Amino acid sequence: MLGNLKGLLVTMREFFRPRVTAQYPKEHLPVAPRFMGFPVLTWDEKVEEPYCTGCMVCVRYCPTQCMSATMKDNPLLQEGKSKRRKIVDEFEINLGRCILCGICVDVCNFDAIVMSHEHELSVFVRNGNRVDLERLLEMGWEHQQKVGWKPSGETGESKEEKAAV
Amino acid sequence: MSGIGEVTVGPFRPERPLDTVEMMLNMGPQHPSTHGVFRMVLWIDGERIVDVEPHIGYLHRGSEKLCEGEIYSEIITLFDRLDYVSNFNNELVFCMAVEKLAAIQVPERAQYIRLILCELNRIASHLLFYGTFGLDAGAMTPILYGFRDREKVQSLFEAVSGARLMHNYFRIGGVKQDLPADFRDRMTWLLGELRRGVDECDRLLTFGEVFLARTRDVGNIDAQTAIGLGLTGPNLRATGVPYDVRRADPYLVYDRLEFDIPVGDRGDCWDRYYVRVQEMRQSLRILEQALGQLPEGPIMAPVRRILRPPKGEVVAHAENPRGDFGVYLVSDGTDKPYRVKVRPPSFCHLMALKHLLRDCYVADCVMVLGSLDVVLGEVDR
Amino acid sequence: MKPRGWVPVRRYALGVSAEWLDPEKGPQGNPGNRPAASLLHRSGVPGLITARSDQLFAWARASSLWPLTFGLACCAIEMMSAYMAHHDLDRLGVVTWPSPRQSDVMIVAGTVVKKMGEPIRLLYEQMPDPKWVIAMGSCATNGGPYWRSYSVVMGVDHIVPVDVYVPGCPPRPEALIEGILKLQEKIKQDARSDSRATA
Amino acid sequence: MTVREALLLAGQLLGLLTALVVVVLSLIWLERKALARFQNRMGPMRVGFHGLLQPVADALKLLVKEDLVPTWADRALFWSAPLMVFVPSFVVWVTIPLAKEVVIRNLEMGLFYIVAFSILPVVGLVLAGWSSANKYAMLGSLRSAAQLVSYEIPIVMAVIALVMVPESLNLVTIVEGQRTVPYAALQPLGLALFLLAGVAEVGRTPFDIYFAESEVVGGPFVEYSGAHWSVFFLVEYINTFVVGVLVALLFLGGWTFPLVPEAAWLGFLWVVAKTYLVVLVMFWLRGTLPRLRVDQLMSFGWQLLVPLSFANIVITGFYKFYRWPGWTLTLMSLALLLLAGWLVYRRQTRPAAATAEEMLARARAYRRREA
Amino acid sequence: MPAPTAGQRPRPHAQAPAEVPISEKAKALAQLLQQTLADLGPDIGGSLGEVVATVAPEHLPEVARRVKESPDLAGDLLWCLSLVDYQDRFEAVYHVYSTQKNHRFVLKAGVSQGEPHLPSVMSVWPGADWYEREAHDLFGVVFEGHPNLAPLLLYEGFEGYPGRRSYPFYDYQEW
Repeated sequence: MLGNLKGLLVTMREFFRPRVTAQYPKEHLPVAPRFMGFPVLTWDEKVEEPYCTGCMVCVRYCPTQCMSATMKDNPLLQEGKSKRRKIVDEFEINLGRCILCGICVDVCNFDAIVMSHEHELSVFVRNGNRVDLERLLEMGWEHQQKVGWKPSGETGESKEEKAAV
Repeated sequence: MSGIGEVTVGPFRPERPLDTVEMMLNMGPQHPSTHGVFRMVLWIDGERIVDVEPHIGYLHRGSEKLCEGEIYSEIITLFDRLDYVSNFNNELVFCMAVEKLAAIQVPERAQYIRLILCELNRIASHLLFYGTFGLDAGAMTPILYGFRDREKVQSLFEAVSGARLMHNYFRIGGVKQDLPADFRDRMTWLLGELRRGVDECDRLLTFGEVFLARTRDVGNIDAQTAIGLGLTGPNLRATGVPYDVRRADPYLVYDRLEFDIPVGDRGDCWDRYYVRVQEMRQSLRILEQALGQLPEGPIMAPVRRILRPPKGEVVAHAENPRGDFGVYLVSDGTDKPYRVKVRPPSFCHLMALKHLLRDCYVADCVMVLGSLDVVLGEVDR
Repeated sequence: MKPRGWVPVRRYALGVSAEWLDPEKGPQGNPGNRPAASLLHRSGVPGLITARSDQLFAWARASSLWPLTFGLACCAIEMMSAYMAHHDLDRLGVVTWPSPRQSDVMIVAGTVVKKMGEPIRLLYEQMPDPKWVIAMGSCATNGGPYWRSYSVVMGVDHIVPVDVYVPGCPPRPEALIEGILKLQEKIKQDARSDSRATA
Repeated sequence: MTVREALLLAGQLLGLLTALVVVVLSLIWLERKALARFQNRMGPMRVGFHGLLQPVADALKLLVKEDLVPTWADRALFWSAPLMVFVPSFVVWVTIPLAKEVVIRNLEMGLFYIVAFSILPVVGLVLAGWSSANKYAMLGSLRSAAQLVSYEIPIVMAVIALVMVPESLNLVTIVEGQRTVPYAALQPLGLALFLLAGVAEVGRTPFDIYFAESEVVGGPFVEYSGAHWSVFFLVEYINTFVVGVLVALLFLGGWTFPLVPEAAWLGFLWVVAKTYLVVLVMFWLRGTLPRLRVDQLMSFGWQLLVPLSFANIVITGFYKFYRWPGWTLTLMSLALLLLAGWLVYRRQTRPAAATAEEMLARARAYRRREA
Repeated sequence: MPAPTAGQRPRPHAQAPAEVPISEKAKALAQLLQQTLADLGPDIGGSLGEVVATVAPEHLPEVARRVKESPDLAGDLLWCLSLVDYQDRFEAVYHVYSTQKNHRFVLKAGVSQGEPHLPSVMSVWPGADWYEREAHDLFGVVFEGHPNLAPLLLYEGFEGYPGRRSYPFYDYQEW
């Protein structure tokens, strides 16, 4: 019975160890800086427009085809405020379909899409997580504020270096 | 649990009052201990199993076919989801295959990073096995301890790759990002925690009399039969055959590291369990050495975003936590593979179920299935 | 020697059993996820009391959601994580039961394959009312990465009515717990709106 | 019996039922909290203060849940099985004293009455399993029949050895006999036998083979839902409490040891505290041990517990017949217990530990050969 | 070309066909295969370090038996059985591993598309059982001599052979 007694001692010792539980709605286990939540679009503060030009490269590379985008001529270009000739017109991501692989971020040439830390988005209807451009930018802005996001051009390091935290 | 059916009791015949019939018992696809959606039909005589008929395909997602329609870099996401408790190892095998095909040299640092993550994943996978095996045996605490330690590994994975489970971190030609700055410290802490966790496995379960009674000499298989059925990994090593891809066909930088290959002799459930526990110890040894040797340098080889490997076919395989996981890749020179065939170790392990369950009890069948440690994601693909 | 063949039988249209797609018989026509009227309700007790009692029962139902032990694929690992020490769904009164007869909620964690469709439907029907379904992960929501596969059901809501969809692939355990909290909210909300209608 | 007496009895029984329900709710909460502590987590937290209302919510929910009857089930038996399980576990409380005065009827043959009734639930379990028309339920009920009948023997024999000391079957007399030294100190072997067999009688881990979740998914009650299922749940916890109370009364000195209380309520508290302690030990076992297989369960019972309980009677007989001092019985009892433990250890753990050593040696040898 | 650092994504170079020099071990293995299977007319080749022996499909059981029983080859573990659909023919690829000799080689057999039949190798390697059933499921290749070719991965009543190149992807449009 020695083996079982040893086992009993193990559980008894754990009885007096502190708990490891995080009480979810009140406490949250720490999320790593690199954590890939749902993809969001970033906002260019200087020009007051999204970074995204609607070039569709992420749409083409997405393994689940959960995105769609259209582009339009940038109205701010005529005003001389922006250098972007094209800008995103509509952008929709079905977050219920997204598999959080981060491929869209990898292929994006404009720092326009990032993986936010948002991951708790339960809904009551099947397509409740189809988010449009406005919501994406809103979520992106929140994320930018939270982590102090800077585009790769400003920090002087390449995208890979920035990603290396 | 869909074992609903009329209990057939034959008409009472005074001349043959003790007439017994074999009963068909349907276990699965939803049964708490079939580890996913696996169904087996047991023919039992009382509590003894007469025959068993495994049914798979309840998770057949057609991954192999889907691979033919995706470009090489996207396929990694599908490989993540094959054997969903050892994701890094799967990614590694696919990347190795493409690298072999396109003759890409992976930088040394990337190789070390891959090795460290794969070994950590092996420990995480074995911890899951430890927990679920304990649960099959009826002990409810091991799974909680196993997951408690697994959670620490997963949070390190998250810090490195950005995801807890489906990492999509290995790239053809290297890895996605460099390791985070505090990786070495976290790793040192984690190794200590894991060592404590593995010791706890030993004390809590391994030598407990009840556990031994349940696992010793249950589901024995001899080496010859095991090889014939294509068993690999810990299940084969438990029968005494020291076949380990890390030694037999070294990949990454395993030839520079020192580690033992634990082998059992009887090939029973306990051997299969204990080989895994020992393997966790060996993985900890490997990790320590690899962490010491981790070089600086680049992490990606020069690779096009849309890769078009030359025509040809290639086999790559590696030692997954479950066994010899391999991929057979045929390329026709375009950006999508022509054919991808996965060699899942669990597929063969389930084939052996019929041999292992002969003359077992119903309760043993749960243990044997648990000790094979199959993941239905890679069985059905 | 000829192999022992089998006779193909066509039972499936579009992958799921044909009768499920029939709006009369199928999941759309099934009022499965409405809580059954309480005993007091049926006994003809005045409206105010039944309204209060319904809210009390809704509290009880929401506070002790027992899911079926049932994992399909990758998401099952994260679902198990949610039960374990770091997240501990037991805090919310959520403990698993192996038999559908004793469970209230089915967490569909993982890819639903056409072959598995029928058993899932059966399990859902074996559960006693009131019952709820949580679709966990993108596969169970709408096919996810297997959207082009020949053998995957594009979302479990083709088979059973779903109450809460948890996105992610796989969702973090926190996301699942959030989904369960949402479901609790929904149960209480339903009772409130129901009692207003009847009281 | 006058009307007044009948009313009093009815009132007492009603009070008992209420008390039992409260006890069961507390036990459910305690079990979930205790298991959570063993596993480094928290247990119920959100329903009421630290989850105190959790069992209430569970019970309420089960009461208003749909009660299903399988199509092929034998309806009459299916509905009556829970009752047949519940009644015996309820009526044993008639004679269990929680303090010297706190007892409904103190029967002279009290212990006999309890032991006799404790075997009856097996009928209900078998009926439940058979009438459900489910193969898992059938397997589970047959297992329960085998298990409960075999483990009744060690229980009865442990009780016999125990009552040889005070020479009475009256529970109050037995407890009063432990004023100086509790029988646990006199008969450690008896305590171990009674506890193990008792755990097996109520079907808790490591002897929970008849509703083993990972094998027969809930055993005889697979098909039950709602209120009827909750009766089985209730009974399981009542029985757990009965075993706890009996151990507290028979072996731990009940309300008499270690202090002699002046007030009856103090004795009552003593008994309840000891009972919860024993129940906690049972939860501890549940949190640690795996479950035995059905044939191992049988052989454990018949090959180890039954001979040991015989030996227990024999040594108690020697002690009584020759009027040896009490410590001799303690010594003999302990020696037998250690002997049994050592036998199990020699048969199981030692060879396994040797194999583990061998495994490591082979791994090293393989490394040398490779090099 | 200078070694790229962690920071910059290096310029991709043109993909050259892989050329792995054939090792001595592989050469010896090829010779061994040639010797063992001489009278069955194998076509011994190599691909990326693997030794490949292409044989006629009707010889497969004989080849398998010899490969397994030959003391030098000792191919006791059927590592994998894959089927490749080359539009004009199916190719069955048997990857064989020897646990005793620690070497691996490949057997291949082509079969026409019309009514594909292959002999089963289950009598030699019992582990071929499910691989053959799976191939029958996905490609419609009938393995003669297999005791039970019931559907393994697909449900009964599935129409078509989804492994074949001609089987279309499911065209699911949610939006």
